[in-house]
Parts: sequence; structure tokens; C-alpha cells
Amino acid sequence: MLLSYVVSPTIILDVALMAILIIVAFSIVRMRSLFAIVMLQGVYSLVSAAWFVSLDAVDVAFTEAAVGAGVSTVLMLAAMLLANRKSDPVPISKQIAPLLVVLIAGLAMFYAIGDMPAYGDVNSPANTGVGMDYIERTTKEIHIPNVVTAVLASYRGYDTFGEAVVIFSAGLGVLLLLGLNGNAGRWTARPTGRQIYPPIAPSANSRLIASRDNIKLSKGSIIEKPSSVNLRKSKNNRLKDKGNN
Amino acid sequence: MNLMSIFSQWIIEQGPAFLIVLPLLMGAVTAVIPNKGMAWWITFFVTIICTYTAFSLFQHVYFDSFLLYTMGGWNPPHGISLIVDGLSAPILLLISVMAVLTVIYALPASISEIEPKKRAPFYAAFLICFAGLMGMVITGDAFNVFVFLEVSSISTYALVAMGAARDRRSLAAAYNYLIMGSIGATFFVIGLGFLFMETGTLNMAEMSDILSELDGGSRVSKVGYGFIIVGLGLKIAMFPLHTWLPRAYAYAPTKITIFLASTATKAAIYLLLRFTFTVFDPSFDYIAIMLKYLIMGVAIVGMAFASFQAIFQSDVRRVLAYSSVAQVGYILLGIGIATSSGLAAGYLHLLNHAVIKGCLFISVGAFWYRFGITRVNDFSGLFKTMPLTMGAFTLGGLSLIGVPFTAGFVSKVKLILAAAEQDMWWAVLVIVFSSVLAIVYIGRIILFAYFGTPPKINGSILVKNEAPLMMLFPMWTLGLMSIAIGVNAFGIGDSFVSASEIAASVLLGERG
Amino acid sequence: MHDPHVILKVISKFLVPFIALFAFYVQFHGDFGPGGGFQAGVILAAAVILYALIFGLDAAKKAFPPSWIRIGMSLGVLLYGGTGVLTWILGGDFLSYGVLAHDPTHGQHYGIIAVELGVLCSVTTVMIAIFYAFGSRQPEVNEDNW
Amino acid sequence: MIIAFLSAVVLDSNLVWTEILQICLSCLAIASGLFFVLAGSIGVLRFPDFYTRLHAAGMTDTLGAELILIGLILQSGFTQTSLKLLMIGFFLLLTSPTATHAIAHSAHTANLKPKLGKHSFSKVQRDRS
Repeated sequence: MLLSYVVSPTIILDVALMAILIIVAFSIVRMRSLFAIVMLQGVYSLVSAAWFVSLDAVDVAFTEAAVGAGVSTVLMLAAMLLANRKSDPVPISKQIAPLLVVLIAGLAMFYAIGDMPAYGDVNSPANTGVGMDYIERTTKEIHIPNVVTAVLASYRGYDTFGEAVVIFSAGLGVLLLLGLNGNAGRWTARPTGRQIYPPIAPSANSRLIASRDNIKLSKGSIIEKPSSVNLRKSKNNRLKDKGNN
Repeated sequence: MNLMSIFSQWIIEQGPAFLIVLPLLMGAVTAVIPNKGMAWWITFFVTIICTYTAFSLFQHVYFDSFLLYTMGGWNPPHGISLIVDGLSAPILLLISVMAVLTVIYALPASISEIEPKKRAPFYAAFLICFAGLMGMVITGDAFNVFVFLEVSSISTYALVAMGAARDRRSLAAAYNYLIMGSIGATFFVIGLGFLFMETGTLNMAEMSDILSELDGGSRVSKVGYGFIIVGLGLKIAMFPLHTWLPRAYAYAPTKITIFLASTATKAAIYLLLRFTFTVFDPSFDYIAIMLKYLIMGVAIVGMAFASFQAIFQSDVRRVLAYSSVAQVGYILLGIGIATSSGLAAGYLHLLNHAVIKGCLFISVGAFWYRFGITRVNDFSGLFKTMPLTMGAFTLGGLSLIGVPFTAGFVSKVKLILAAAEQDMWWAVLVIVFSSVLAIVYIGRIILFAYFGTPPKINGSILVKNEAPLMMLFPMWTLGLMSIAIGVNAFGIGDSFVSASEIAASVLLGERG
Repeated sequence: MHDPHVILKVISKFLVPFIALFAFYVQFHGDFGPGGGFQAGVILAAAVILYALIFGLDAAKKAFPPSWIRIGMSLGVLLYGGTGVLTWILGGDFLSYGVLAHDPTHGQHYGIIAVELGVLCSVTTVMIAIFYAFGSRQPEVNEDNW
Repeated sequence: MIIAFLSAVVLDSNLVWTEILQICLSCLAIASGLFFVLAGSIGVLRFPDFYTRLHAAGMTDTLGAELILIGLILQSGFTQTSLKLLMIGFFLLLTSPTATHAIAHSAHTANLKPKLGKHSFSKVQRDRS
């Protein structure tokens, strides 16, 4: 009871949600099972959606819940079924560089914290700048109750047009690369003239030739087209995995 | 009043939006039409119209002042504004001209490289990539930059991966590019968040006003700037962040390599200039330090190191890709000097490099188109089988090295002069050293092509087998253009130089 | 042998129309409450995806043919851009919805509705496209195995 | 919370008896809902194997959530909010048992065997067949 006079309850809620987010993020990083990672990402999205609600950003929360926790989890599951169930452990030597990047970025943010406006500060530039004007002007100029929609669709409609095109081009990329029936291209490019030298590069039909460049790559399973044998094997593994759960 | 003059009047008024909306909408149309020939024609005409628009905007900006376009009729800072000024107009023109040339090249090239039923969506993705780059350059709103960065990036990833029909490694290259590009975009948007926290607005002009009122702002804007630099650095392929570039350029479809090499990094460099010099200001102490030590250091190391790496590549396209990283170093050096002459030199090299690299990559693409070769060793004797193509390659190569009377010479000399002005003799030394390395890696290819024995097939020497006209035209246009810049034929060289000087004066705030 | 998924099938058959209805509620209620084209599109796609998960991809492809996807994707962008082009024709700046009606605020309303519909179109079809693309590639999962 | 409600009931003498009933009932519903949620959570943590844990989790989802929703509906009276809550309750009533069923079913088909203490699994199977 006393605590609630000192710290407002929403702060406690925020801190708790942030703590959950951090824990979930860490466990995603530590996890090797892809299925668990996908599920935890759903959890992460849901918790952050809850956090957005507590920050009064209902529209963002709604989007996060629908996209992050809903559809993208299903899409990731669908993609996951094509890959192995477990990811290979990454050697420590390869973890150093990303760790450094994350550390430096994090330290930079900590460095900036001292000069940031206080949490929920009414007088911060972000709260006194265009944000307030939008609220004022929407009632005058657009007459719809939801300011977020007004900003998204009208004041910054060009941005939203860009976002729609981003989604469109993502779809276009899927059409180009995968096709809707799962027929990735088996079509091979061919020079029009006479091929003087045997092709150095593995193309759609040929298997990988081990060379300096692609030994590295063949580990990532993107390249290897699973042959039928592989498929059957991975399916068996999958069943086995289920049994072990 | 005839229709044409109404149209040209309208172009000046609505051109900035038209330039982006036309390719976007036509991209959406192209994606659904089943006829692949039609797709090419649509793409061709769209790029032609965009070039015309960009040219008239360029003229307008060149003779009058900058253009401000308000999207949706909302004035900034509430709405999004588009700005065409002396800095962005030349790059807009550059991107659209390169798009036209790439599209001309693409007609024969896609016959051998792209699966027939995928050609229409391929052109659609190309148009969207084109529109995204234009949108990045033209906008005056910081968040809008991010949106169009994503538009161009996402379509680029798909386009790079389309090289899989030629080389399966392109999938891994595209994936690598996607990861690096997404990290870059994330850094960029984090930086924008910090800037918004500091200024409370997303409009670049207002941001810059507020920042100069705050005299550079607090630690928040410093960190924001750092994040933006790293994010853009990934897109630019600034030296230690360039690892995605060689593979993406080497395994993408040839026409995508041409387009990316000559425009994508340029648009990102434009953004770097825009943020460093107009949103922030080099008079803030942290920007000055960043320019002097970080940008300059990265430029110097990148120039030397990437040129050195280029020597040891066996694939011509990787050679050229590493050389691109090195050339980015030249441009960044000019930016890092941050005087009027340095900026003009860097900007001029940006334009010239686009022309040169376009020419080189088109001719390399033509070699693949005819014979399926990309390795340096396979170039042996190619001068006898494809003299015209090899001639264009030679022009581009000489220009890249910086032989007198070529475009590369003009900008390198200007760069050296700018460095010498500041008594940075070590920088001059590195420029010369890197050019010597360029002689090695380009000279190696040219020597092979001129003095090697032509390939034999079934015991008989292959006779002349030239690239089709549709490929020769763009490559010779660019090759001759680089010479024209070098010898200042028809005043082209002067107009490039004066464009770069205007851009530099815009950057330093001496012109509207 | 009875169908092992009879409960799932019955419940989801009942739920799918409600999810779609909710998507349209979110779409058209976006002016008043939280929501809009993006969210509605995702929810609508989720309805189709749920149907595909329960009844199989083939049934879903009958309900929502893949040929719609290409058209829907482009239609969304064209609807959005077309609104802007219409404002051009009526003499305003790009996307200045005010010119769409005599009263600028009404014009804004029409514009926002049209634009949100465009977003709905694109988002729904792209989400379904991604699901189809990945779903079609996987080896057919055995009925008893999931 | 209960204390707060009770004090409100005691201190505010203007309340009609229906309102008192409403408050009491909603308190009761929410309290019992919370109890089931708590019990379910403890169960998820403490039960020995998958199926029993799933049973506990399903109880949280269904009974606990439903009771809390009923409490909230009682509190808000005849408003739009309560209609929305009613719909949420309805869909929750449909989906969460289904989800529990689907999970249990797939666990069963994946040959996940329940722990059965001193009874052996094979004996139970024989009994079932």
C-alpha cells in the first residue's frame, strides 16, 4: 500500500513486463530448439503488446498482438518445418563479434540515458512537438476520433503508402523466389553464345561443388536442396523428437 | 497552350511525387500482367519518363532554387515534404539515367538469366527498387527515409537472390545481405528514435533548426548520430561493414549488379551527406571529430585494404566489387575533408564512379551473356572475340585507374588538390597508392584480354562474337561519357563539376 | 475409423467466419477505435491460415485461390496509389484527400477509407502468399502425426 | 481488494440491496476465479507429467478466466463493455478447451506416455482396449 504512494502502480507493471521481456529475450538467445524459439518469440510479442497497452499505445499493441504473436508465429512454424528442429551450436569465436556489437550499442544507449527526458515527461520534446499538434488538428481538420489513424492515413499517408509497398515487395519476393506452389526455380541460366569453359558455379541443377567460398555456406541450410533421402531422414528425426518430448 | 507545355508545367509542380509514384504504381501493374514483353516496355517507358522528370527538376533546381513538395497538402512538420535541391537533383538524375541504361541492357540479359514466367515480377521488383532509391533521395522527412530504405532494400534482397538461376551461391549472398541490411536499417531507425527524442520532430529542416538551437544537442543526439552513421555505413559498404557487398555483387543477376553498383551505395552516401551536413552540422564538435577521425580513417583504411583485396580475387565481378569498396573510400575521404573543395571532389567522384562502374559491370555482364565467364583467367584473348565490349571495358578500367582524359582522373585530381589544400599529404599518398593498386587489378584483366590466346573450341580458334547492340549501346554510352567528362567534350565535364560544386555549397549552407 | 480432428474441425468451422467478421470490424472501426488496414489484413489472413491449418492446404486453396494473391497484392498498392492519383486529377497534391469531396473533412474520410482498404488488400494477400509459399514446400504432414 | 469492496459496502449507506448483491457476487466470482488461476499455476509447476500439467493449465484458462470474466460482467452491469466481455467469455469457452484437447491429442499421437506411478502403462492400455 505504501509503495503505491511512492511509485505509481503502472511503473511497477512496466518494470515487471520489461523484466519478462529481457528474460524471454535471453532465453531465446540461449535456446537451441527452433520450435521453442518460435514459441518464445510469440511470447515476447504478446508481452510487449501488453506493455504497449500499459504505455497507452493501444494501436501499436493491437498490431503487435496480431502480427507478432499471431500470424508471424504461424509463418515461422511453417518455415521451421522445412528446416532442422535444432540449430547447430555456434562456435564461441563467431559469437565474439556480435557480442561486441551488442555491447557497444548497449553502452552507447546507456551513455545517452543521462540526457534523456524523464519517463513520461510532459515537457519532453517528443510530447510537446508535433504530437500535440496532431491531437489538436485532427479534431479540427479530419474529424475522426482516432488520432493514430488520422496521422497514419492522412498526415503521414505517404509513409503508409511506402509501408504498403514494403509489404507488396515482400510478397513479390516470395512469389519470385518460392512461388506459391513450392516450386522454387529449377530453371538454369545459360549464356547465349557458346560456353567456352565448364561452368565454375553451381547452378540450380547441379549439386554444390566444394570450393573455398561455399564450404562455409553449405552449413546454412538455405543452399542445400533437400533431396528425397534427406527429407525422409528429417521427417524421422522429427518424429523422434516428438517422442522424446 | 499545347499538351506538352501543360505537362512540363505540371512536372515542375508535381514532379517530386510523380517521380516516385509512377514507378511504384507501374511496379504494381507490372507484377500482374502476364505478358513479359509488355513488362519490359512498361519498365522502359517508366524509366524514360522518370529521367525526363528528373532532368526537368534538375534544370529547375540548377537555374532557380530548391523545390519543396508537400505530400497530401500538409505543410511540414506535420506532413511529409519532398525536397529537390542542388544536392539531391543530380543523384536523382543519375539514378534514373542508370535505370534506363540498365533496362536497355536487361532485355537481352534477362533472356539468358531470368526464367520466362518470372520476368514480369522481376521487372516489377526492379521498378520498386528504383522507386525506393529515388524516394530515399528525394524526401525531406527523416522517417520517410527509413520507409523508402526498406522499400528499396527488400526488393533488392529478392532481386539479388534471383541470381540463383545462374549461381546457387546468390541465395546465401542475398541472405547475408538481408541480415546485414536489416541490422543496418535497425541501427538507422534507432538513431532516428534518438533524434526524435531530442527534437520532437521528424522533418529534417526542423530537426536541423532545433539541433542548431541546442548547439548540437545533448548526448542523446550524439548517440543518435552514431547509430545513424553505423546504419548508413552498412548500406554504403563503408570499410569494415562492407562484407556483404562482394558476394552480393558477384552472384546477383548481372543487370542488378549494374544497377546496385552504380546507384544503391550512392543513394546511401547521399543520405550520409544529408544527415551529416544538413540535419546535423559539421560545426558541432562531435560531428567534426566523427568526420575527421572516423570517416576519414575508415576511408583511408578502406581504400588501401579493399584495393589490396581486389588484387587477389579470381572472379572479375569480385574484383570490381572490392574496387567499389575502395572507391567508396575515395568518396568518404572527400566528405571527411569537409571543406568546400573536398566535398565537391567527393561528390564528383560519386557521380563519376557510378558512370565508370556501370560501364565496367555492363561489359562484364556482356561477357557472361556470351560465354558464361567471370573468372580473370577466362578473359584470355577476349579482345579478339569481343573487341567492342572489351574496348568499353578498357575505357571504364582506365577511368577507374584515373588515367588522364578520363572521368576518374578529374575527380581524383580534385580530391588530391582538396587534400593537399589541408596539408594532408598522407591522404594524397594513399590515393596514389590505391590508384597504383587499381592499375594492378584492372591491368591484369586487360593484359589477359589483349595478350592472352583466345579460347579454342574443338581445336579451332573462336571467331568474333560480339555482344548484342542492346548491350553495346549502354556500355559505350557510359564509356564515352567517362571520356567526355575527362576531356570536357560538349561541356559535360563542366556541368558535372559545377553540379558537384553546387552540391557542396548546398551542404555547407551557402545556397538556399 | 473416425476423424481424429472432429472437435478441431467443428470449432474452427464455427470460428473462421467470426474471425473474418472481426477483421472487418477492425477495418471499418479503425476511425473510432484502435485498428486499421494492417491489423485487419493480418486478422483476415489469420482466418484463412487457420482454415488451412485445420482443413489442409488444398481446401484453403479452393477457398482462397492462389491466383487472387497476385491480383490482390497489386490491387492494394494500386488502390492506395490510385487514391493519390485521383487527388492529382482533382487538382490537389498527391494524397490530399481534401479534394475528394466538397467538404474537406468528408474528403478526408473517403480518402482514409479507400487507403485503408488498399492496405487491407495488400496485407491479407501477402500474408496468405507467404503462408502458401512455405506451406506448399513442406512434405505433406501425415494426418496422425500432428 | 475484498477489503476495499467490503469497506465500500459498509461505508456507503446509499447503496441499494441489488447493488450490494451485485458487488458481493462479482467479488465472489473474481475471488474464486483467482483461486482457480492460482491453483492452476501451482499445478503447472508442481504436477509430475505433461498430461496432469496440461489439465492444470486448461483449468486456468477455462474456469479461472471464465469466473473472472463473469465477475467483471457483473460489475459493469448492462453496458456495451459487458457485452464485449460476454463475447470474450464465449469465445474463450469455445477455444481454450479445444486448444487443450488439441495439445493433448497431439501429445498422445506423438507417443508421449503419461507417468502412472505404480500402474504400468501397458496394463492401462490393455484395460482400455
